[in-house]
Amino acid sequence: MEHSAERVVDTVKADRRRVLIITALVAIPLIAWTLTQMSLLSFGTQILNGLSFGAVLFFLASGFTMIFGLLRIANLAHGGFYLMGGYVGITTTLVTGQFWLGLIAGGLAIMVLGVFAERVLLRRIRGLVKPEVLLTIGLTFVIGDLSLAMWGGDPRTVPLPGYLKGPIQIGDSFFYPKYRVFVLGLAIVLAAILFYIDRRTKIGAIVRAGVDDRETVAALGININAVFTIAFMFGAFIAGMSGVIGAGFLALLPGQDFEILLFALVVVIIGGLGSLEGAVLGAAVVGLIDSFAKALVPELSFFTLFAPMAIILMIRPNGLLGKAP
Amino acid sequence: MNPLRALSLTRRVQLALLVGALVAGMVLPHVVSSFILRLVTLALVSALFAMSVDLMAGYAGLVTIGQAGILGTAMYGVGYVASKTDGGIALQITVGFVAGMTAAVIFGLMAMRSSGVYFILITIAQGMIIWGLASLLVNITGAENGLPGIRRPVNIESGFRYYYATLVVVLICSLALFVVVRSPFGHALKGLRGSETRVRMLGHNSAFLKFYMFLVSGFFATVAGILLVYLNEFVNPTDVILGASALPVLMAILGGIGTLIGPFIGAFVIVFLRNWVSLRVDRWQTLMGLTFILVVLFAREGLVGAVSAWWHKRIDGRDGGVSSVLHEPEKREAVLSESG
Amino acid sequence: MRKTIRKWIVLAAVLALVAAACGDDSSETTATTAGTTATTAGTTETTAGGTATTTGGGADMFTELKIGVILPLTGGIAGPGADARESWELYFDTNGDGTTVTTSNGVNITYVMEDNASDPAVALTVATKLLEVDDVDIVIPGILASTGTAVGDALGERTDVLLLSPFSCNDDFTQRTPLEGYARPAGWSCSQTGKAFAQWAYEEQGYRDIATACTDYTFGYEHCGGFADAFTQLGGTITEQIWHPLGNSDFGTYATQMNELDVDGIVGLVVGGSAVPFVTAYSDFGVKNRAPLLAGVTTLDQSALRGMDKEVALGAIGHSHWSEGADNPSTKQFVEDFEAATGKIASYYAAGNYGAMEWIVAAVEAMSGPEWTPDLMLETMKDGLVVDTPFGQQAMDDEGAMVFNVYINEIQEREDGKLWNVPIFTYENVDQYYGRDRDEYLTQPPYTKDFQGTGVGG
Amino acid sequence: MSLLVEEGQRWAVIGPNGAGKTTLFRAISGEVHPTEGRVELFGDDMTRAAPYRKAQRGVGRTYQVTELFQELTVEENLVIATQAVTAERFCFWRPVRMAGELNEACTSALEAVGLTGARHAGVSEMSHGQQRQLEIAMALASNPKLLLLDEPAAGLSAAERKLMKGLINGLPRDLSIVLIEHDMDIALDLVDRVLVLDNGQPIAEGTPDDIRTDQRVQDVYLKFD
Repeated sequence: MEHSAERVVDTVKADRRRVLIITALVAIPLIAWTLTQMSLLSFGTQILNGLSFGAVLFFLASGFTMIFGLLRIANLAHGGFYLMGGYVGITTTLVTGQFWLGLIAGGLAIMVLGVFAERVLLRRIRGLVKPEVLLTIGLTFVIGDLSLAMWGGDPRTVPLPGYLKGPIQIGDSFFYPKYRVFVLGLAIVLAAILFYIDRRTKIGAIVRAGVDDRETVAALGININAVFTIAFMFGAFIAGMSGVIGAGFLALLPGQDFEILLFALVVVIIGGLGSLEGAVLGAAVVGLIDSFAKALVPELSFFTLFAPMAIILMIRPNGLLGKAP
Repeated sequence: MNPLRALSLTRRVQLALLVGALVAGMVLPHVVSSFILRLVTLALVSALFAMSVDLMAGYAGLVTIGQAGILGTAMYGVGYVASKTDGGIALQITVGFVAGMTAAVIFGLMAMRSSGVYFILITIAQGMIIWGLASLLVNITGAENGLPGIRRPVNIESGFRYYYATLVVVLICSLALFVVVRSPFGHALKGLRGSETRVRMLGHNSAFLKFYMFLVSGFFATVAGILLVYLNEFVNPTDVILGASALPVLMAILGGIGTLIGPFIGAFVIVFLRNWVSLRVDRWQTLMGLTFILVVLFAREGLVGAVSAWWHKRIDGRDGGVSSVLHEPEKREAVLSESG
Repeated sequence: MRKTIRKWIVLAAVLALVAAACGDDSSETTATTAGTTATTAGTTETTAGGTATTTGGGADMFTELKIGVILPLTGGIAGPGADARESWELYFDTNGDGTTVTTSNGVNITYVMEDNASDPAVALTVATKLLEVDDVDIVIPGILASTGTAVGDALGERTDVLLLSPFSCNDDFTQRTPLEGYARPAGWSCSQTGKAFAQWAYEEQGYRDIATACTDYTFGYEHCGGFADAFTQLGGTITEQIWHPLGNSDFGTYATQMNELDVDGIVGLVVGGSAVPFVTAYSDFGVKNRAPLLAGVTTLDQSALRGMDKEVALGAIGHSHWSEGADNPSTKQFVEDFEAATGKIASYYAAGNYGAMEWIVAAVEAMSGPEWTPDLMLETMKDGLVVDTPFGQQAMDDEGAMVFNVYINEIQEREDGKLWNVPIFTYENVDQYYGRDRDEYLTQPPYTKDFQGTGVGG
Repeated sequence: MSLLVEEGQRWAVIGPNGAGKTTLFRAISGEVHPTEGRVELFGDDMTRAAPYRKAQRGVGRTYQVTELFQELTVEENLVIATQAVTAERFCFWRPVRMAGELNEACTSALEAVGLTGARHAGVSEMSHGQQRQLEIAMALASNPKLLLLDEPAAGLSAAERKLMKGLINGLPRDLSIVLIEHDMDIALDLVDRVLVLDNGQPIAEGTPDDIRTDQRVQDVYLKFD
């Protein structure tokens, strides 16, 4: 009974934080705008830039946060998943000429890899955080090195279909890359699907219950191991797919696995680990901060990702939407 | 502990191993090439660095992936004086030391309220901020070009002498760490690993304890930084990237986290994989990754844990409590408490 | 114990020196012995380093030379590293038996190649290995400026080793604070090509207002600085300088900023993995429709073009001392050979290593004498040697920097559909002070973010 | 509700499950901060003080569910508890074995609960009963003025319960004790005063004899048992 009272307090606090973040989402661009004499057009373009970069980050972070939330595994191989998924996608697209096939193939390949990693490797050390760290980093090394052996070290991009290439032109002077708009749209679709699964389906309910209290779910007679595997599969699928999507505007190259992992970490920290809406908000906030900071204080761009993360963690040691330990 | 127990078979073997290692360390420069000697020197420095990380990650259960920030700041302190001013060795070391400890203080203040996975994340951010500063402050750090012109003190200039200097410093520091983990403070750290709430309920100010931990651990990281910068005679932002902070953690886990000998062994394995095996094997990264995976699967408590388990099972079943001379008794892997 | 060993070594060295001195005025047979002994003396002098010099069979020419090559075969710039590796293999396969190349005057050149994982600290360890274990005479210190600086600094006091770097282009290595025993055969100075490019932009294109968008580190400062300084000296204006961080991969923000500029062209420089997203953003954000991209060396290099979308890159203008489409016999030959061996069009990284090796061989063939020394080799290289490299004909100035052709390239589609750089204009014999008086030039500070030439800014 | 514990007094707080006994303890020891009301300790208002401050002022506490450092030894557990309230906790320059004061404190705490022989045993290898004893030793190790015991006999066998009862009875008389106990027989034998809670509200307070005969208490207990 007292337990549920604490929960109510938690929910109220979480709501307050949500309001705060949304305020921040609006405030960052507005402050940026008033600070500079940015034209309305370029202001709008920078918002689009921030959001479309955020869309890629959301793809990355949603898989990561799902795996963390349910399995409590900080899957440090996520960057490796991204990298290899991207490479598989590129090759598939080159061979078949179909971007969509590449997208799916990248996701499927990593899904298979993910099932292997979860069932064969990670299951043996469930709950042991330090072995998990060593194992997932080891996996990243192997994935990264094999990718280098197979695809070489040159930066690679995914060949886009004609309708996603080049800019959209509005009027005489406004250009915006079609692909960025497409990625933004795709992220919205993915978010909608994830929210639907999470809020409206039985599996979503099980997953949510599992995030809160694994023992209870197991006690209800649900095969929690199967749920874990499915969640890991799904997370890995999104990670692989995000590699293909990311390859469309960031280019894939060796060493990017760890860079990408950092991005995923920053987003989930700002949003709170294990929370879907956290991933949405975190991705948008990070994307916008990145975009405007580069424009306003370019020399500080080394800090624009990590300084906010450090400050947030200093003030709120459990992340913005995170619950107390 | 009674003297009889100290003379047990396990103890005697441990003592023999320790003496053997010391003798090997003393005669090594006379038998191996100067290249191998450099690698051993690097491994010794890495071992000290990994032990400083293990004090947090292994003993206190607070995994830091930003310790290269402290190490690197000390390196830059030395490098700045050596490269940009005409300060002598004494001034270089002093500035390096003060710089490293300042970083430790700031890191401590930032992270002392965090725990579990959030502790990992804030330390990552700290390391990356130091990396950002190293890349940004061109006039102080030389950014990508780094700081050239750092030279070892004249009397320990050769690789041969520098090895002995490193050996002595690392031995003294290991001894100091041996005391630290047995001290009341060391016990408090172990308490933190068990349950931070419980430690608080017993009357420890856990935030301050963590801050204090950063100072003690940062001290050893700073010493390692000063040793490293004179070994390489160079410092550049790559010394403070995420990978540089992750390596000591991997070394500790690989060797056996929560022990002092573990990071030592892990450091040697990883340094030789990265610098020696890589000369022979093109796909050395795959090999390193596989090593990590196999160790996790077949020696969950690291190499030291596996050897010690085997020893207790086969040779010395009765003498269960004691593991290694430089090794704390507990054998169970602590499960990091996290929050969701 | 160690002290005793040392004593013996010193004693042996003294004896050897005496023997060598005695041998000078003896008959030919004695001279051979003396030569051998002298070599031993040399070895003892530098116990750690050693020397390649061995006189075999009594000839008056050294016979062995060993090169240590440090390359980023793993890590962030493994792509260029692979090209570089393949060009070494190509050289030794084409001109030798795969491991040894014998020069026309009978010197056997071998090489040892090691991976530095794109990390200066590893490069330093590897350099120790090359010097101590392999006993190399020449070190090629990797591709990144940071590894070059680290290894260069470590070798600074070694008089028995030559440091040759086709890639570390920091101006001051051959200008204000030159490195001892260092040269950059088939290399360049970071600000060198931009000076000729500025002339082309001003004189041939009639551009007057230019903006720059270079990477925010030394290479970017010097590269853009070379252009900006020369362009403003000619009378042009640098209206805006955008600096983007090293390793940046989302160029949306910068493209949006570039879109607001009213200029004749934008000089852009990015390295490594940033090239593809930079050029893509330049095109996709429509910046291309307002001002042409005037790119530097690494931005439109093959290593980046291979991963780039055709429409994005076609028509972009680059400038470099390397042009895979140049109409030189030596360039054509190299590009053909490299493609036959690897299936790839040669990049600047491939050409640089191959060219460095051609320089070494040319220098050795021009050398004589019983002993190889770094100084002798450097002097030979600087002494009017002209070498046919994949870059075309090159010479070295007194400071160890290169004099070469600068090509203004356009990205075109080859018959087989691959993109490549084709020269549309050539400046010949461009030296590192191009168009400037050396002494006057050196009174300027090196290019930094704050100093981009006297005519830029305030 | 108010609870005034005088120096050296022994209290029992009893009541059915969910009556709020443990919450009361949590408020006293500082794990939760009450939304209203005050916690005054040793003459000072410490309502919102952090738990470690209260512990340093002299509040010792045991838990309903054993909370020990399972992977450490008995001695290590005690050292962590003992040093917490001394300056020793910042000492990193000498091993515990050389810190005499700390050693003695551990020894006397072990003696007080009768665990001297198990000093170097690993906690996880000890029986449940021994672990409960160790908990009390840990609470005693920091030399508290007020000891909060949350169901010290929970999960013990009848014989062990008797032992525990004796142990608590033998604690120094100047130590104030508040005890939560489900088992009325144990609770009422040990204490001077009793507080009965139900549903977060006090329903009775008095000497053990008063409580034994109190009808409301009987009702409450009958309702649940």
